[in-house]
Amino acid sequence: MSKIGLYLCKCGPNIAEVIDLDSIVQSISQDKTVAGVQIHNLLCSEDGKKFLAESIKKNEFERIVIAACSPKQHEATFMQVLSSAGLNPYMMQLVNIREQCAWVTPDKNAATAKALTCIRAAINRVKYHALLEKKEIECDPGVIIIGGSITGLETALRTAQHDRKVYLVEETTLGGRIKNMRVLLPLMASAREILQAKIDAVRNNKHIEILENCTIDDILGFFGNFVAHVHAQDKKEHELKAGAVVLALDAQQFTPTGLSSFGYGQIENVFTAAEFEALSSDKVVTKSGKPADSVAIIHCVGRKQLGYCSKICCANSMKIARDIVSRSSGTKVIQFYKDLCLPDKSYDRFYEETQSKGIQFIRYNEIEIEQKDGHVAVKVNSPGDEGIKITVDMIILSTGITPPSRAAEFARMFNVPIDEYGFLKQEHTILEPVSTITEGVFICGGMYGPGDITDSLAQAGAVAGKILSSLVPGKLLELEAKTSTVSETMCMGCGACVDICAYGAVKLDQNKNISVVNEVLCRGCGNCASVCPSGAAGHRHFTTRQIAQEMIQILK
Amino acid sequence: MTDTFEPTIIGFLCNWCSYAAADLAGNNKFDVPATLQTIRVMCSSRVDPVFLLSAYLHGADGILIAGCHPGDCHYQTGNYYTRRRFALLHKILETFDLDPQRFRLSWISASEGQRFSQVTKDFAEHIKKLGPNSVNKKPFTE
Amino acid sequence: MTTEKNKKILVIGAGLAGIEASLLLAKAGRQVYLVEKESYFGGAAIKSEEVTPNMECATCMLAPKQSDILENKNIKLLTLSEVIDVNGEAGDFTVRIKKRARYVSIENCIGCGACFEPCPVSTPNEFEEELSKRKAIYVACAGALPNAPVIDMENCLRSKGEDCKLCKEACMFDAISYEDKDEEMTVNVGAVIIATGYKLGDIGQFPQYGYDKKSNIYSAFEFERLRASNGPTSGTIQMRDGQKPKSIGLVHCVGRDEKKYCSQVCCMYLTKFAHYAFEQLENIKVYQFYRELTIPGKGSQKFSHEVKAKGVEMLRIKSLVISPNGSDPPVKIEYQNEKSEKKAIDLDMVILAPFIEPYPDTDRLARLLQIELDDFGFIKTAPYDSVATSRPGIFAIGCIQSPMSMSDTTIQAHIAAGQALASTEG
Amino acid sequence: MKTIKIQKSPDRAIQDVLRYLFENDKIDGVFSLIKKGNGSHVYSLITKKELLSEIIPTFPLMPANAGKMVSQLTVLEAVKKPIAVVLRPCELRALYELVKVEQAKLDNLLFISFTCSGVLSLKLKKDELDQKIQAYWNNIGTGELIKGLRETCTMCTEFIPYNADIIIPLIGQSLSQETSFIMNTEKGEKYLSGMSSEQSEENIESDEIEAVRKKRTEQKKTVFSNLKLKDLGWDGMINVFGRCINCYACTSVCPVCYCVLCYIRSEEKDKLPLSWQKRLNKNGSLRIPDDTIMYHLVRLLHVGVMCVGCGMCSDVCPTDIPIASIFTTVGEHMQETLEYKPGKDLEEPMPLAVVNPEDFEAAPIETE
Amino acid sequence: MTVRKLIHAFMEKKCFQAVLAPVRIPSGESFAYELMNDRTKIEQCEPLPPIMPIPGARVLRDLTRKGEPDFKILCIMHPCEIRAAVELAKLRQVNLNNITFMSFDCPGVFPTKDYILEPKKYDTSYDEILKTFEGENFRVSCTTCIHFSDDGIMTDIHIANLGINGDKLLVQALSKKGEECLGALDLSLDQETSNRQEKINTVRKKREANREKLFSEIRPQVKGMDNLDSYFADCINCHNCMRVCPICYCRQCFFDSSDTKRVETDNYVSRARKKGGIAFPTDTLLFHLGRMSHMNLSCIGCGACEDACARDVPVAQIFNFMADQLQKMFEYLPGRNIEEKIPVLTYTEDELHEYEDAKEKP
Repeated sequence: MSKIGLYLCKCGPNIAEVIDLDSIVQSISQDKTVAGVQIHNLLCSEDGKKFLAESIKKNEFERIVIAACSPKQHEATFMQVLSSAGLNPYMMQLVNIREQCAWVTPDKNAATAKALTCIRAAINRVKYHALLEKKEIECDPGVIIIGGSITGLETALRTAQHDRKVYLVEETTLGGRIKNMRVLLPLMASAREILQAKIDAVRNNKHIEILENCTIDDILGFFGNFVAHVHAQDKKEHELKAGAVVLALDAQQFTPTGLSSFGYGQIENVFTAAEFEALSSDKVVTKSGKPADSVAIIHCVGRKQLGYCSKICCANSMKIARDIVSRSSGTKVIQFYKDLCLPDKSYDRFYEETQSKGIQFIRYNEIEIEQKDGHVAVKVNSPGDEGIKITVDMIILSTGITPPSRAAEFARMFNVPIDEYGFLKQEHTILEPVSTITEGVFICGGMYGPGDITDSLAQAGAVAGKILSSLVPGKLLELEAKTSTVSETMCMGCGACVDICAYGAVKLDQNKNISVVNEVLCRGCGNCASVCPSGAAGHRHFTTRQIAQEMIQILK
Repeated sequence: MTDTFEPTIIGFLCNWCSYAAADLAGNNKFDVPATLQTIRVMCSSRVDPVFLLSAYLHGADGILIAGCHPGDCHYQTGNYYTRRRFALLHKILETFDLDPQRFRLSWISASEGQRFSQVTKDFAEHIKKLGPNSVNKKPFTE
Repeated sequence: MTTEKNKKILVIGAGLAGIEASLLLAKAGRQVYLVEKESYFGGAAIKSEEVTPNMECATCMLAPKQSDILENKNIKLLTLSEVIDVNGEAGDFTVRIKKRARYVSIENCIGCGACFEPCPVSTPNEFEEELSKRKAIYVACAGALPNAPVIDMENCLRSKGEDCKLCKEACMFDAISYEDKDEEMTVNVGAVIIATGYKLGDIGQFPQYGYDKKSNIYSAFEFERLRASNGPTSGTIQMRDGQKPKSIGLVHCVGRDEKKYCSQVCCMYLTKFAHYAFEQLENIKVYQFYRELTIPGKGSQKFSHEVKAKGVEMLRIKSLVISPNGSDPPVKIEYQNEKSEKKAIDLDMVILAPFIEPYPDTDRLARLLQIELDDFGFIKTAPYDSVATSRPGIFAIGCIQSPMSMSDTTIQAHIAAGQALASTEG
Repeated sequence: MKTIKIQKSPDRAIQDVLRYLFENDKIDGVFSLIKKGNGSHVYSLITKKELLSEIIPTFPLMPANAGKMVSQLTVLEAVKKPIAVVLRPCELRALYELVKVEQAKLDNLLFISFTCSGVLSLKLKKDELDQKIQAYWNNIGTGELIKGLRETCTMCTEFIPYNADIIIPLIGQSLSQETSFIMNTEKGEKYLSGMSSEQSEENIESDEIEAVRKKRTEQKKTVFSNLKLKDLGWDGMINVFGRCINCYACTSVCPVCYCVLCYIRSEEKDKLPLSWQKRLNKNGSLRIPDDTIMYHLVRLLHVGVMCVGCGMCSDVCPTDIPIASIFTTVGEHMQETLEYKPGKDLEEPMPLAVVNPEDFEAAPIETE
Repeated sequence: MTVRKLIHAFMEKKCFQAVLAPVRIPSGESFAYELMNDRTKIEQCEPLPPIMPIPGARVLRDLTRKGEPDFKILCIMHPCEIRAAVELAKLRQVNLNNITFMSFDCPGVFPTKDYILEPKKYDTSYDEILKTFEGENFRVSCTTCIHFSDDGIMTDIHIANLGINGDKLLVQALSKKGEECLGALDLSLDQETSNRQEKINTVRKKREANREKLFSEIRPQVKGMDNLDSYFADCINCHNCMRVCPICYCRQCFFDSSDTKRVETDNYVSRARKKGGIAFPTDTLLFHLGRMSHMNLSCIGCGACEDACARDVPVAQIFNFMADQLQKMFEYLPGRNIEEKIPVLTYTEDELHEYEDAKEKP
């Protein structure tokens, strides 16, 4: 039976005025459950901490119960004191007799009684505390980037530093969908120049190894220690080792084939925005090769089907419109839109300028496109005046953005859930936008969601930030101490814990068929401990025994 | 008799939301029943139904589980499982008429100090009305 | 020649952006000075009850991050502080910081709040958008961190020559010292991250919205605090007279025409307000007065559809005029719909979504740091390098460089952390 | 030996004594068989003297071996305040065995026991039980072996609780209106001293007891010969244990099977797929589970020497295998060869524990 | 054609290398599962024995938990045993690769206890029962079992013996595996299935009636602590019910573990003090209710627990009664389909609001 020391903090009058600490000292000393009880005016104060450390050493206490404020306030503080006193910091239980007792219980007797019960419970719990320590493991600072898109290139450039090897794996050749673009928002800058600059930078960076025409076969391991198997078209096999994986595949464009009213695929000279941008000719000409005098751009194509606003199409349509007039002035461009979504502070101006270039904007509710003697007719009914009909030479469908074709495949590979739209789920939409629940696997660009080049570059930068700060060359990775455990002798390998773990931290060991906890991935929620019927799965510092002891004491 | 009755209520609070709410209630000096004894767990999903059962069979008058609102779980999905397990246990208790009304599952977020105070007070009142857990009066039964 | 770069980083502004950036930098083992002007930190985010699109509880989201900041040995949080001078260049800046007196020692204070009650002063609470009063010694709101009050000397009786010692006497930890003086300190850092955030534009300048602090025409944050469960009404939506509103009007794009930019987030948070209303008020009528609905990206449209489905009346307008109505319901909105017809409607409560503008005296800061602003007064950043300012080694993130969503803010925090690390390597 | 007499039937008398001990703060609780309101018989720890009226220590039923129960109570630590434990000889012997293997602590326990004429089988239906009870009491003096007794009781010769502090002779008593309490130890004297009631001197041994002993020794011989263990052989084994359904009930009620997890169910014993195929191809057929007989033999090996012959195992066997009789007989042989008497003396070392420790280690005792 | 012939046919066509089926034990009073590849041995197997001493699922677990056998096995079991095996497969305790199930319409089985005392008597009556499905003295669970045929069960080959006259066999392939096997044989097809369906319906109706009756009888018996306590009055905590349960797969039950069984003396004493006394062994109700909360969703109502109870506590009845409600609650039927997730191992975001107390609307 190890020596337990109890410390009561007056917290000035905050606790002392409400709770009769002396009577607590009395009754506790009567139970003979602890080796010593001490009261202090303010344990968190410098002199309080000093007192605590010395007293622990002097009395050779092995387990400590401190009755003071909320663990959220000072658990960390007192754990440090324990370490400084040569004890394992987890040999302590902090009892919250301030926030959850003194401050919320007007009746002094009631408060004292309550405090006494919590303290006894804590004493009964701390008996069963186990020595824990935060493990530290080596990790590889390297990065595997999947996808040679502008996002992938940017991520590579931002992460490639001395001591950090970066592998850029692309199924075809570098560049991605920007390859087909002429100009980029918001500055109408030349896409080719920007892209070329990035590609050159990547090719000239000695930390980046480019694997073009390569496909990922599988990626094993976990944060800090991934191993990827890649094969090139020439059947050459590569094994890549890295600490983090970045999914930077490009998004796709919605194909409106199914939507009859837009006549896509049936009527000539109906293009999607992407197709139009890919047309190489300098002048804007119809399929038959004669200049297009009038072009209609239709917004929000597929928005209904996709279930979200693709964010970039409105501005992108304006970009195209302006590109058209700049190339063949005199061409009449009409924009049919629903809601103008201009998600950049510069876009309202951009919109005005666009209008000033004679580009016309008409809001539509319903729209219908039909062939009309060599031309294309647009039947619109829009608020205000019902049913206009306009004939143009060419139609550009501003279609929405959809997830990369291989999104699902990679989601499975890393057991990352997919959202209802087919993009990879972020670990947290606001706090961890570029992370996934599988630690060390990051998403940007098309994997993340609809966005323009600025967004993609930003996400790439964010991924870089996450990697640079969490995988520092030569720095060990510190692991959570209060992780889950699985008893080899008791586990039957039913995998209930595997099924419910949100972080893929519990895996089945196929040889032993039992569950094994990966302490790198475990965040210590304890869900597995309560789903395990036999109690083979446990939760460090919240073991069934510890919780039961606390509970039983309360009920005595 | 019951007016002198001071129940024992056990509250399992998840570290991130409900325990924080309890602290907030403290900072604001909102009343919280003295009969509530809280046990801190990292996530409401750590609360094994068997804990609740034994708490009840060992004489707890009321048992409260509080965690983050669905969707807010600090561990992504924990509280969804908590809810299923709680429902399962509750159904068993209903069927055997083992005071299901002594068990409660509440979602209390970190900013809801007021609500924490309210929920716990209501629950304590409710338990007081129910009177003592009869298990305590029955020798030789659990 | 390469001189050893300074590895410390200065982060100005401890809102979501500043917090996120600091934590990443500290994780990488860097020393961070996190400078915050207010007496508390957390920024605008902690004013919200819930945040879109998933309606997560903002406090629950930020509280753990905040305690990480306070516990992290690599981060020095300086509240009530401002940067007053910057010299040097990327890799080696010398920064002078002015630390205003708190008159309460964070070391001694244990946050019991015993000092509030005796204080005789009562003055509007800015954090609560003046919907409630506070004392001269106060914390911004319950749960504000660091958990220690501040004395606002303008309003303290002592500044009016009286020798009031009530708070000092009430304090048992000798935490209060009226003698505190403003201090100055100098720190050397390798890079600077600006994350001072935004404020909501002043609606007063647009008479057509009839806004004042007495009528039932509210600005967004006022409503946000009304709904906040740690706010003045502990979360009950009510009119000035304490009645529950029967009808609410949500007005988009306040000041967009004049300022010539879209503030990005208003459409979403107004949708959230509608959600609040339906969540709390039985058969409430909700009207949205909007022009273009800007709800980009995943999840947003779904959320807005869900809320609409609860019965929001969406009114696309060309213009509108709001005026207190005297009678009941107390507010009148006259508007022109998209077919240019004139209409009018009487409402109990109207909430305005004002344009978002850079945090006050950003221009001063810009001058200090010798960086450029854009035509809107936000800090100017490079087109394809979204956090880089016009000066190397200085980065701007979050709403100080443009209105943006919380997730975009975090993204920029991540970027800046990365670039600050990279730029101070070797 | 010092004795006191109380003019009441045993159960009543025992209640009186315990009440006395309670009232004089000599004990803090009582551990005894009770009859619950709903008619069920269970062992119970009683701390209110008002509830003493519920106890029926001599009622001839053994729902669980009290030795095992007391071990559950004291496995981690001794009781802090004195508790009087009323139990049968074999239960006390079991408890002694458990103490030897650190599964129980005797401090602060006062043992009251009685010369035992056996218990009725748990398999008896309610109505059967009620008739048998009368017969039981009628024959208790003569020790006539009535129907419905546990087989092991009919062949039990260790029916005198030599280690108890207080012994109540039942065998050979009329059980009319007088019950004697023989103070078998100083502890017993200390507790009963000061109890105002008729004092006397009595011995445990008596002609009746000798007679009963004879009877049972005879019976033991018959049972043993019926078992024909000698020329049982493998086929015989299959005939005896063939219908075992591997429910391990015998383990879980056995007082001296104290392992938290039985070796036979530990993960070492999990079968690998290959192990099947080899044997299948060899034999053409294979019974599954295939380790039934193995299990009983292993258990016999592990606990045979400690077997106190309480007979719990037979009573709970859903397929009526006479496990108890086999274990008692074989156990006794083992005990004789090793010159060991289970439950007799705490100082007597465990013979097998020395021989083959791995068997015990295989089952982790503390899985924290 | 007889079942045994059919099995041989399968074996000859190399559909299987071995058969797992019940065989009468040498002493004759009971049955045990045997894995056989020897023709003469297979001759002796009893596809549909009148008792179920050990649920087949447990046997299959012993056989395959550590991995699939590398030869094909035909498992002949009662429907409930197969359903249990499917549940165990979900819990990775049984590996169904290389396992093909053969099930029968099941008239029910007798309590093992009764049978072993006078096997002859029961055998004769059982032969009658097989024709009519009418009979006495079954396990109570069997009389209330409604999944005695080919529905609600994930089997491969089902032999319809109810409502099929005489020497004919109605063999149904209910899965790809099943089809492949049947495909391998050249069977003379015969559409005539006489009045099977209506016979099934009558039996099911009867069982449903029994079920209703039983449940309505139990409900009052288990309402409230006192009743529940009396219900388990005779329980001596031997945990037999758990050990024979085909679903309870834990190596060691939580309620046998040191977490529950090895606690400080003071915990018992103080509990006793509270109310004057506590029974030993302790925590009887905790065990039964706890076990319920652990396995009841997967409970297939075979009745093994009741059969093995040393004190004739009607365990199976109360467990079936509860399982009925819990399984309805999640619209879950154990053993129906391996793809169906066990409810506690999954969730949906918008559900069960009646059990939670979320933000109240002021």
